[in-house]
Amino acid sequence: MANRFSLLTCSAVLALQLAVPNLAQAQEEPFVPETLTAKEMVDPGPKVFVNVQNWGGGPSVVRFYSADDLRVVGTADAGAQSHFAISADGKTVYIVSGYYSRLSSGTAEHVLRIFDTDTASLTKEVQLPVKVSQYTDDASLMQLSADEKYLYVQNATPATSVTVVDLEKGEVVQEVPSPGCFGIYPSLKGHAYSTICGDGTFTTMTLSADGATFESQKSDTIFDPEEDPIYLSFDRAGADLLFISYKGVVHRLSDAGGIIKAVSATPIAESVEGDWGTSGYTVVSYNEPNGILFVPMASGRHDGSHYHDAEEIWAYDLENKKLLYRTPVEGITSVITTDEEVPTLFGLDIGGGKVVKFEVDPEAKFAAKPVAENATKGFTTTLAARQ
Amino acid sequence: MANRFSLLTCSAVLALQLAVPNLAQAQEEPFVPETLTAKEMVDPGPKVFVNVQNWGGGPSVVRFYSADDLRVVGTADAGAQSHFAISADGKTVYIVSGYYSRLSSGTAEHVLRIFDTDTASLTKEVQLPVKVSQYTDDASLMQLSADEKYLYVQNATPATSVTVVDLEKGEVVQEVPSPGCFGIYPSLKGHAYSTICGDGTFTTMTLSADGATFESQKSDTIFDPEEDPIYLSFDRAGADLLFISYKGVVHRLSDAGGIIKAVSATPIAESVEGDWGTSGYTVVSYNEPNGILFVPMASGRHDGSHYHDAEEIWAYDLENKKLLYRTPVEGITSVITTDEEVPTLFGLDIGGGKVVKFEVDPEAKFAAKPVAENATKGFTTTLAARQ
Amino acid sequence: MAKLLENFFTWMDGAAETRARNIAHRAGRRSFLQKAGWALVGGVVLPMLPYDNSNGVAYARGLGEPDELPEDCEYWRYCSLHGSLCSQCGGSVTQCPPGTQPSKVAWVGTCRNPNDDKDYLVSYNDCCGKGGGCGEGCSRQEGDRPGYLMGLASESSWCQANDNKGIHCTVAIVVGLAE
Amino acid sequence: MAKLLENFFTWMDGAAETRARNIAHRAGRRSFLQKAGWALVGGVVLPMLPYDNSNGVAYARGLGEPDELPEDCEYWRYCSLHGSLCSQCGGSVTQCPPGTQPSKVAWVGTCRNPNDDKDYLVSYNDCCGKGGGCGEGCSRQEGDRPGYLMGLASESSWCQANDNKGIHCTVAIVVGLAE
Repeated sequence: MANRFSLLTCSAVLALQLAVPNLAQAQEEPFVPETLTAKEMVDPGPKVFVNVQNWGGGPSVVRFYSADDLRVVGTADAGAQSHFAISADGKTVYIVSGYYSRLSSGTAEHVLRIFDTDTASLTKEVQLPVKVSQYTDDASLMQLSADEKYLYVQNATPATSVTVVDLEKGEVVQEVPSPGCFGIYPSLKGHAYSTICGDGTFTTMTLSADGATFESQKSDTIFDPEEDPIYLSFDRAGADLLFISYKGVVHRLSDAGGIIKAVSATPIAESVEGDWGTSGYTVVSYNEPNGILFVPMASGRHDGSHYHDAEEIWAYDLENKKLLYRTPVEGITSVITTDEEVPTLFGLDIGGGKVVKFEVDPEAKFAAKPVAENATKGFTTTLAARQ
Repeated sequence: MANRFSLLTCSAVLALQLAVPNLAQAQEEPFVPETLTAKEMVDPGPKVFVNVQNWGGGPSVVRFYSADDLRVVGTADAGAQSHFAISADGKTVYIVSGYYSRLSSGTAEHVLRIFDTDTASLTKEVQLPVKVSQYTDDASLMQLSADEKYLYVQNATPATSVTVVDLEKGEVVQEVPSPGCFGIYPSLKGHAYSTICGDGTFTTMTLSADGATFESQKSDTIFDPEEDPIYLSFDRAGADLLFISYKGVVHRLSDAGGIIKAVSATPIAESVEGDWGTSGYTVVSYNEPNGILFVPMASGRHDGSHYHDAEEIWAYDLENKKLLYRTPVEGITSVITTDEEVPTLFGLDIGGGKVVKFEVDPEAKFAAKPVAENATKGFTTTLAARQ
Repeated sequence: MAKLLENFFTWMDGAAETRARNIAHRAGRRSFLQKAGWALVGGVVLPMLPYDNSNGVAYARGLGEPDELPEDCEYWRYCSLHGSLCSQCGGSVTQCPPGTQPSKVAWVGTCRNPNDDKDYLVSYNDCCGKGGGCGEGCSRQEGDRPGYLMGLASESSWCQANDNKGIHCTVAIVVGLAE
Repeated sequence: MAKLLENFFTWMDGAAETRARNIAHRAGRRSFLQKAGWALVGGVVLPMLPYDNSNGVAYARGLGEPDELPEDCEYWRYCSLHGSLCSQCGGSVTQCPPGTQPSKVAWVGTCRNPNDDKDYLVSYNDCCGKGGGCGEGCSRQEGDRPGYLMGLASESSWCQANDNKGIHCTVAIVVGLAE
């Protein structure tokens, strides 16, 4: 018997397990052994996606949190220094990252991984040119075209260019050079994107119908990269683009004409005492129904402080140029808002390693109140919310 | 000119740099620009090697610390879940780890990487069967033969076996099955090793001259794996092997005859109040010149507490069966001693993420005093010191 | 049953098998750790049951447990756990998170259920193939033994027998009464 | 010199080069960030100087610095640093640790030397090809700009142009006077 058992295969062991209930003592409710399974579907409902970038050669992950209580409902995993984008319907996660055969050395692959968020499962991989920007993630480093036909990926070797992936074909269709420019800001219609250039201008690239060639248009000077540079971070306000500078000047731009044009520049901190400046990574988020911009801000601004922890989240009425409320926070470095009538904010705390949910009260000048949090277990600068 | 410069190659830029000093203003001592280099040689001197195991798919590293002040002097890097061994002369680090093409999934490689410690450089890689034990590191999971001709690597799939690598040939020469047994304890002479078996015995495997076959000898029962199991951790006391149990019983064994024989069993905590038990991972370290065993211990021992933080390091005189001194510590989970007349201890603190150096005073009953520490930045259970 | 168990520890694969069995013949093993006998069963049957759609609310019956199990590390069935709870990672106490694979093998603990004061065998399986830690650590390790009793060894990765080696989190499956 | 610098930002490689230059032609750039002009020099010359044996004691002359530089993040030459100091990793302030490779490219800061009250250009190079963090983090980032001014972008990996992409630590090389 002993020898026979040592040869048992899985199916034989299964047979053995079926006998277990017979050995259990009689109870009021008879004991039924449990079985181990993998859950098939991710819990449904609105989600917050957080890109946890690993810069040490280990896996980066995009964690799916329930937008309700911030419990983790799923994960998509990737290689080093990830960038991500989420489809508008929240059903697909695109992650670009590096795989190196010896983690810190060896053969390099830069790979686009596409995950289905309903099952948290990998559906496809696309090999990219090994040029993807190894840069602290910003939403602008990887963007979908408005119709989600193309994925634009920021390269830097350190020469900068953009890899265009045709998602229908599942292949790279071109590499658009963008020397001296960085960041990808797709048009709301068609297949164009703008990029910020080091001389304070923007260049807009418009792709041909097949995506294989492009035309470019350079804007006038929009900002002063020496005196008050803008962050890569952006959001849409209606059809316009919003950026913000280190010193808290909101640049509203139009890309509707295939070239970037300045609409307005609004200093939000100018009249507030204490040398307040923008502070964090994802620093521009605009709630459409109310026209409110939410910005992480810190006092005592100085050269080098632009990525420091915020001390407050400001709710700024952009149309009426009015600072409505300053919510004190600790450790917050990225903030996004939903586009609901009653906005919800989600913030990242790099140092504390957590994601935080804030309820916002439109009746109370858009004051924010933390209502849930969870660990992120890593380095995070970008997040996205989907219904 | 502008266009020409945009085509500059490295050598052209070098020429430009040579012109820099001419542009510098005259000073008392003229400014000479610095140059960047890589240091060729690791700082000489005694070292402590710490295996920082990465269990998340990222790189594991063996960090070289100066035994003097615990500053980092070099690093050898590897894949996931590393095991390591250091040559007796401290010149060579052997690291075995896993590389997975998608970090947490994909094609698996188990690789031996050999580093020269004088230059902290990789000298060779040997591919191993993808069976290496993915187990919290213990020194016994990877051992060199006494003459350093062979490297023995513990496998578990979970079927257990040992891969024998011929280091002269740089290739695997055999896989020795060791069902129900775990841990590798090499003989002081020839090419044999013993292993602990789940029934409380040891099996000693003696390799043939070419290393390609083996004979095995099973011992009598040495310990009771249900009542008081021994740790994998071990050290030599003269020609004998020392092990310790969860409850603090030191098992002194002889392997000189090609089979394990019990020499003595010494309970070190029996007469001490407070339910003291062994506590940590590397828990047996013996100072030869003085015959003193150093053991991390904790009070309130209970089922499941055997890997908890130690509260004290005990200095125990094994020959005279006398507990000499109990040094209070915090967070220490592994301890090794040098074999000097005046011993030095090095300890690991998993929770605090640090390595700690202790001076020991033989005149003060081998009391230990922390004198230096440094960060380990990771999960550590094993370390080694070399002159 | 104890004899069956002992031989289970000789679990082996491939080329090593024949020689291994010869060694086992020579071994004079004695009866021990009887309670863990059923333990090893839990791990090996898993591949037969790849998915369910219960969303993790259907726990074992007859254990007197609530429908939703506490995420408290001190809860009785976690007595030998060493890892992080899959219920904090998009799975449940008995379900791996979506997109991960249950480990083919497992370690086992014997835990006292305070609801009926009986000892149960709990199989601790890792969920494999996805990177990134999640959940809070929970290390109780009661009954843990080093790798020479591999079926009780919580210090091992239990994704070792899966193709995908990454450990994502750990589940706790009540697989039998410890008699 | 400023014009040279501006075009340096068009740094490019391979297939993109020709088209890129066409775009550059259309661009009406203006003079800016003149002080950073020398900056980019530091990064690119490194491959020519693979090793030295000075053990890191031979720092730049004429800076009024001590033989052994402080490991204090507040020290003047770390004004734009974002990383961990190689002097805590087996290297020195100007030397990559043994077995790592200096990055071929770098970002640059302009730091005020309190010893002579002059501004110097400091090249921050990553040391590449080895895993495992070491040293304490030091993030001052003065003069840091986003990737549209890549030569000043401390948020980039500067191992990007090396074959081995792993970042081990960062050095700070004084490469010129900022005039």
